Amino acid sequence: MTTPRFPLPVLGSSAPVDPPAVELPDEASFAPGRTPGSEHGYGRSYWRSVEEQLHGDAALPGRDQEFPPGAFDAPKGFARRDFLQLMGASVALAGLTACTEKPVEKILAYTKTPEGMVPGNPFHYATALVQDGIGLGVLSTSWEGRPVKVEGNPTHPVSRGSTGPQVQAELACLYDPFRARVLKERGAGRSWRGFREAMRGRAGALEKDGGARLRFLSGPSSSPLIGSLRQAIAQRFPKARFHAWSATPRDSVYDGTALAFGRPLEPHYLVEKADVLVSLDADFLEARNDTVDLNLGFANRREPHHPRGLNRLYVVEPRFSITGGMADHRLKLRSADMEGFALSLAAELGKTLPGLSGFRSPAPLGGEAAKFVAAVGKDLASKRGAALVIPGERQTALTHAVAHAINAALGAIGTTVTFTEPAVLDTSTGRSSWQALVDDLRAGKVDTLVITAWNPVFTAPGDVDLPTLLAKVPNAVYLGLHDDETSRVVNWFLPAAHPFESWGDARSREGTVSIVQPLIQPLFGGISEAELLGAFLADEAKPYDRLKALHAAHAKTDFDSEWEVWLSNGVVPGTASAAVTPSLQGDRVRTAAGQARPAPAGLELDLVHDYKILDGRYSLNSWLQELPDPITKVTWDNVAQVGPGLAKKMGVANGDLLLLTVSGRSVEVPAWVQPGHSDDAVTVSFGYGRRQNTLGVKDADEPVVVGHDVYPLRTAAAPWFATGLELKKTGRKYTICTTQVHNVTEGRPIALMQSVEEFEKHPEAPDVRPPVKLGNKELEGSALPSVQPAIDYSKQQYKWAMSVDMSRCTGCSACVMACQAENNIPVVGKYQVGRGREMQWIRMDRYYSGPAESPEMVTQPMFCQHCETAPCEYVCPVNATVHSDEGLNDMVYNRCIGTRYCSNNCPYKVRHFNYLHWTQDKTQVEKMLMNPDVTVRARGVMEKCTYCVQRIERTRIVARIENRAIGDGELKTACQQVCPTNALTFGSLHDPKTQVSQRHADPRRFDVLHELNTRPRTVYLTKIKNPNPELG
Amino acid sequence: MPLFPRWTNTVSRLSGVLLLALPAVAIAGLMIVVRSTWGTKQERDIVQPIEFDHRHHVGDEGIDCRYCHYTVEKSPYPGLPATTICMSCHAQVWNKSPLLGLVREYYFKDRPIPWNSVHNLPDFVYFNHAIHVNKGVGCVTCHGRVDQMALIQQQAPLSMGWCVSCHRNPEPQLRPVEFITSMTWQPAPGVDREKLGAQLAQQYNVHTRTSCDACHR
Amino acid sequence: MEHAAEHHAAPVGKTFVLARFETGEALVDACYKVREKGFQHIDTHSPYPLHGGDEALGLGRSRVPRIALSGGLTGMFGGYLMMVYMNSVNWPLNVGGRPPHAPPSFIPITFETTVLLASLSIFFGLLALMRLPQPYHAVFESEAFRSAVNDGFWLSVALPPGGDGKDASALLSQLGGREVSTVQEDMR
Amino acid sequence: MAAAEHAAAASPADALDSYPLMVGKQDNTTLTGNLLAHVWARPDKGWLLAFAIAMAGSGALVLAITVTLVEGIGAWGNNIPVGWAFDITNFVWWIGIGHAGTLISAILFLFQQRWRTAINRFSEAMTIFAVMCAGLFPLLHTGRPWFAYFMFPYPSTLEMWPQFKSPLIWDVFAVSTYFTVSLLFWYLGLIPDLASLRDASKSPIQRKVYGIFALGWRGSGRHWHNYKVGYLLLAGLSTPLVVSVHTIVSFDFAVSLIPGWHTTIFPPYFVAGAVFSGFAMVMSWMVPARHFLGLKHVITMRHLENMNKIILATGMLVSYGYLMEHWIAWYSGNQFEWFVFFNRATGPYRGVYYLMLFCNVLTPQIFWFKWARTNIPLMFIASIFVNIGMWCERFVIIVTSLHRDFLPAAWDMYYPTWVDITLFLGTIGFFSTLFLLFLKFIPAVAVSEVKELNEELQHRPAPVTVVTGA
Repeated sequence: MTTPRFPLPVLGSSAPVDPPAVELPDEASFAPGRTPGSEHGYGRSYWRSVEEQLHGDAALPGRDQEFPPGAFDAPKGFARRDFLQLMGASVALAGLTACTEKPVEKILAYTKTPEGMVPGNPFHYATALVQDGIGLGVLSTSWEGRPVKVEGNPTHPVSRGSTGPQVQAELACLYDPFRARVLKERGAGRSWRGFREAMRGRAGALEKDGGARLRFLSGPSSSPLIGSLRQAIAQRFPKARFHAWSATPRDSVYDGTALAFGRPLEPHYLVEKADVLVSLDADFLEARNDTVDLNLGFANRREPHHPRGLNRLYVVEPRFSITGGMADHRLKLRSADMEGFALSLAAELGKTLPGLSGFRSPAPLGGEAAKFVAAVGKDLASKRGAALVIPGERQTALTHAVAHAINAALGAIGTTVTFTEPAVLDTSTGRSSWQALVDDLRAGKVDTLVITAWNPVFTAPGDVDLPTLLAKVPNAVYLGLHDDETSRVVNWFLPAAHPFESWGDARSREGTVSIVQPLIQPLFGGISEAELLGAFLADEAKPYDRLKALHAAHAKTDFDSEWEVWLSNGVVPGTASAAVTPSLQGDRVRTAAGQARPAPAGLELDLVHDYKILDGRYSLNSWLQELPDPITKVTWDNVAQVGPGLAKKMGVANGDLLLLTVSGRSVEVPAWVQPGHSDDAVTVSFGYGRRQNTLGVKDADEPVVVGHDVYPLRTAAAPWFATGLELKKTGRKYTICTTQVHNVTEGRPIALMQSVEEFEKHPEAPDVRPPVKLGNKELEGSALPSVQPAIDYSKQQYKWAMSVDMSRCTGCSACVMACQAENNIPVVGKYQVGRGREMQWIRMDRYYSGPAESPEMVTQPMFCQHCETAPCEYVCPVNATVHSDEGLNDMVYNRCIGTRYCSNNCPYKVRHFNYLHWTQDKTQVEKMLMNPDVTVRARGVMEKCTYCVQRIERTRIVARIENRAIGDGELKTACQQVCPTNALTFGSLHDPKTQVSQRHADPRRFDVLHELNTRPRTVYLTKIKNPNPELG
Repeated sequence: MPLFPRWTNTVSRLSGVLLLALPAVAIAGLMIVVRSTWGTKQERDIVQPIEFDHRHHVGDEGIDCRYCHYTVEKSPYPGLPATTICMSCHAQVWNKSPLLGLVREYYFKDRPIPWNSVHNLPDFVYFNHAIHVNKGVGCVTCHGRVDQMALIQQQAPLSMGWCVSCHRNPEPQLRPVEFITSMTWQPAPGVDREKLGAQLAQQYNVHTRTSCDACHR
Repeated sequence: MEHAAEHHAAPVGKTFVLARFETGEALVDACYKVREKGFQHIDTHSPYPLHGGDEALGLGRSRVPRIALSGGLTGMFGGYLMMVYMNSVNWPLNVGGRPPHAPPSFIPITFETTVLLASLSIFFGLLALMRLPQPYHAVFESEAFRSAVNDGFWLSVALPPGGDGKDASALLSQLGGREVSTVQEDMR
Repeated sequence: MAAAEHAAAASPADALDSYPLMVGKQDNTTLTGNLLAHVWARPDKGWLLAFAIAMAGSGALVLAITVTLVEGIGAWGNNIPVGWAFDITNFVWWIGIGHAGTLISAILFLFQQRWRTAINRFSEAMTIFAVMCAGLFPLLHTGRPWFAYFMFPYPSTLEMWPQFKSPLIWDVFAVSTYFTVSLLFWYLGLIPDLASLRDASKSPIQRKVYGIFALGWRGSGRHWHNYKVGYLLLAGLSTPLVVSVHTIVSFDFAVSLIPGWHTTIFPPYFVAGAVFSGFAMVMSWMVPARHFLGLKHVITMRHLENMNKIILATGMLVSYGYLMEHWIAWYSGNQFEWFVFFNRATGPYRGVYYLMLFCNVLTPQIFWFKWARTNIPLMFIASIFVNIGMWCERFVIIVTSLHRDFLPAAWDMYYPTWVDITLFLGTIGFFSTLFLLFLKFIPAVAVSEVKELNEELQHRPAPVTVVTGA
């Protein structure tokens, strides 16, 4: 550490001279431990060393030997991410304190301007974020070192610019003021240095018996760095054991391939190439790190213009999933019966395909299912080479193996599905490795247990009492972002560094390595997993050095220059795993299939990871908590989804508290009657039921415990589903707050859906085409005759417009999250949502059609339509919302007096009102999350989608300085940028070649509520379905 | 004996007039105040932690604005000089001067100099220096004769009306970009400012917008 | 007449002769008679307007209607032009694709401003015409005159400067006036 | 009771009217005495009690306003889609009530309805107080009331102006104009009576106070000469004004495109409703007032019956409005329009809807019968019902139209909070406070006009006294 790191002006521990030779006029404002609150103290309260945190200033004199925070950060080229260079802060203030004027504002310049930094212009840094061990390349927009926005990395092969909601919401985790700040030993504060010394001593003792009593429990990881560290540890402690645990294990994927091909492999489904897809409870359209690329592939095939036409999707599942919502045909089936279905499908195909001969279903399927199997089988067989069966992670290894067998027989392997060696280090993150550890714990064989998996005490299956087991471990170490359930039962708790705060690496599903680079110094002096593992090694190398050393191998010519390129591009080229063409071992599958037994009858409990908070790791993330569930639209809660038939039979309505009992363990969960849900199963998502820290939400009477914990119902043996569920009504009610209370269109031509036959008969969207001519006057777009003289936009350079392809939209809600992050949209809390005051500018409307037992779903992102004859504008008494010269519907917050007339008169109800001062009590840490390019709205002000006008203006100014026009695709709105299915397009209508112009000209185009002649600039394209006539 | 003496006639009428006049006067007064230099915070001395004198640096030394405000052409923010920029000269010149004691102190302590901001726009206004400077709006146009200010003062009212007036008719304010930082530039004698402006507007492809979203986001 | 106070060293106030009559009719008749006798500055005082009172006092058409009209016209044009200037001339904005100058939507306010200014001009015009407020008037010098606004019907005759009012008093009592008295304006 | 009034009917009466305009032999002196009596009298227990309750209401109002200003509109139940609820409901309701006064004093004056004289002062005062209550809400309902001045056309340093296409701006002008004109009209009529108070009073303080406001009125014939004309003109102006105000208020809804709001019949329908509720409110106050203030001899059964006739007539107009609304909705074939009215009758707010129908359509029907028109307790109760019904009407129009409009995904419910309710009840308390003060300190009937009326009645041919009942 000879090279000087970049000390931080407010960092008490970095002040070298005291007393200062010269009395600094504003010394007071630099004093450490200043209470946050005053803008002047902006960004000052959290730079505290441990002792300071514990004993206040009393402990300060001793702080000098303390390793100052950031001491382990890379020496070079790091300064530009020092967010606390307060120029950034003062810039940020611009966004934070809208509508107030302070007498004298301090402006603070850098002492040394980091190279390349232009204050006021954001940087985009490439890094990667990990979900269940699988990394996704992302770009982070940083303002003077504050990351405020996460988007997909266009150069990353899986992301291609898009992400799901969780990855974007990581920011809310980074700036979570309730993150743990203190390294504790049995509750008493310790320093990182102290911990290292303690561990060094311990390691010495452990080394004697080769670390036989040393255990590591980590989450699934694909990081080569972690891998190398584990090897190094294994060398020092040959007998030490590494266990991996995840509440959402992908074991069945690897066990399935192991069963089918002899060794664990990672399947990659090329859905774009498939004409017919069968999903065996595979929710492959949920935009997660491992599936975002599938979204685009699938969506491309939902365009009737695609050269190979529409694909056809069959989904077999117990619940109603995102994928189910996109299906052309759905079959409701218990998870337990999935093996049976797969086998009978194989059997059905076996009639024609020799490869599948000898498969038998353990039990004959029911009428509907049988019909379904026949039709699907026929369809698949007719599309050999372009057919694909995708098994779901929740299903058994056998189901996977059979699916692979079917794919093999259909000639899918190599064409629509390829295989590589798994990118993740741990192919077994569930039962087997878990059980081994638990046995050792029970046997007391463990002296030191290092836990880096997320909160195992919370996610542990109900049949294991982990706290008591951990209590018996003499030296349990836990690394976590929060002081949580696990940290309370271990004797060493280390505050973790967020991925944005530390060096590391990760691999994507198909193997590409991305370097995880820190964008900001650890806000709370967190420690990375690599640092922690490093503590068990003799050498004291820093993660950064290890990383460079590790990846030096990948360099072709000059490592250092290439390294820079990798960092800036976010991917290390040529690291994608090579495809392997495994040979199916059909007989093994057959024999395994032969032992398959018919599933026991009875009600089934289906446990699923949550669409928002996954296994609960995001349960303190207010963005995700408030995000409406893509299907149920429930916020801040998990619910027990029951089918309409079952609900009727039991007389259950939404919000009735149900008692769920499986093999003696029971929990209470509020009921939710879910159209299209199987009547033989109940689906609950886990991860809820944790104490909240009020999440900075305004409303005081918000619940401290959000949702209900269903982990107790889980067993390591059957993590995903179990039959024999008993359901009882408690008779009590529970308040569920949703953003959508009415789920059908009432026959209104709003969200239009048509079958591909109808579409080919008459391509126009049904009954929404406007008169193209009035008399002999050509009417533009969907304009109806009007007495108003039309406004002429032809003089302007641009004519901004948007389009939404409902055929592509899956409703994954990534756009909602992007909008929330980009536009400083506040979180309002459960009860305010219940009162209809949610603020998300994008309302992901979801409509069902057809019978409640087997409905079809349409999702329609609804946001400001920027009507050319906007009804909201002419009713505003103060010109607070008017049209821009380029046709944007401007909302001028500082002019708004809040009559709410505009919202009343908006037929789309896409305006949102600041009923309370949502941003009032934001902590200094949370304020760092604000996008300085967007005004933070005051209380009593209306707001709505602006087409990301701040992006338009920035791009415009750059273009105008360079005296050129903005090119198509150069400018993307936040929602469009992340959309995994490319359902959203934005651009200027003046250029007929832009994607948006073409979509506006698409025959499927229609304007919502066009009969009101609001002339929206945002148009929608009808959803096209491709049903199988046989299933009619 | 009458209820009211005679003088009450005058008093009552006067008070009636006052009753009507007072609100009118009050409102008019307010309007005057908000337009006054006091109301707009114009021409107000704002003491800085360090006695930095633009008269000397700009006037006598003739240092170009962009030497210190180095991002003015590429960023919304003009860029406040980093202490290193001060030290780049003052490591050699005046490196013992007590006047610069604080600068050195801040530099060696690696702490930012807490300047007091002079031009404060409301936080919901997004002014972009780069576009103005690139399109020929000179520093002096809004900031005044900085080279004659001991302490920087706000010269322009910075009211929305003031912004809009220029956005509606920018030509008279334009100058060739090569003179963008000049404090003294005047069109050559005989050149009509209006004509020149129009021609520059043509040349730089200036087209100002008065739509709300130009400044409010 | 207020100015008189300042200039003349010893200003002398106006003198009135007052007389009360039993009924309104009696007052009106008396009014005619007194005028025939050539007294010009006479006035009646009654709790409510008298039938034929105006003719008896020989008053012509009231000026109030013309005041009202001028006020109304000012309001009408002022209001409309104000809106045209603000929304169509000074800063014509594209509000919901509607034309900046939209006569139909300017009608309501035009009407309101018309009524407002008309009413204001009537009210203040009236005060001006009636020289009100005027808390003090010579007639109030008489205590008995207090009945004028309740149940009394009074006639007041202003005397020419210097006139002692004997004849007027005589005439009034002869016409059946009660409580005939002479009051003088108190110049203090 | 009614019969008793007849027995007393000795004075000249209109041959066509079974009830006299004035009971008993009156002259200027007696009228001066008994019409001003309640001003001299020390407040009795009843008044004090009522005043205490009213003041409590005003206190509640202050509390609710404070909460609203401190917390924001979030303290109310409003949400998206229901951006307006109790606030604008109360506004329209109060404005409507404010219409009876000007109507009685202006329109009936133009039509030379003699029976108005006894009640116009009373109802004008009511107008002013009601408009004051109404005026609170447009201000309070804004998210940032401290910026409400943006709505006034003043030259600002922003060079921004109000947007005159917005019905809300029309409201601002209409309501402020209406308030100003009503106030002037009321005060002008008050001047002679203030003078009368000044000179009738015994106490020097009262004389001085009333004297100041009387502006030195001396009943001069030359004054009366202009005064009559001015008063007539003001009445003439107020007549279209009163119609325009509620028309413009109805534009707030008619100009929008929300189904249930976007209706061309709103202006007449709203004006009728306004008069309807206004008369009801006058009735609710007059019945007790004439009893406690001893005004039965000037506010006779004749007045009450005429009022009830008007309530019946306007009630019919309002019912016709309902009918047309529904018919148009059906006839338009517009599914959104159609749904709104279906939803009103069957949706979650149907209770309010049926209460509205009962109060506004059924209740006035009893006034077809003379025994009902002349039954004082009955008419009092009926007037209360009508007040409730008209409030429900506004609630139904505003909330049921908003909470389920075009896109079903945006539908939501509105539930009032305690602040909403306190605010509403508070305005009633505030209104009562002002009204009680008015009844205490100002003659509740236009004294000089009544004297004039009395004078006219004296010069009638011999009365035809029709004695019905006992």
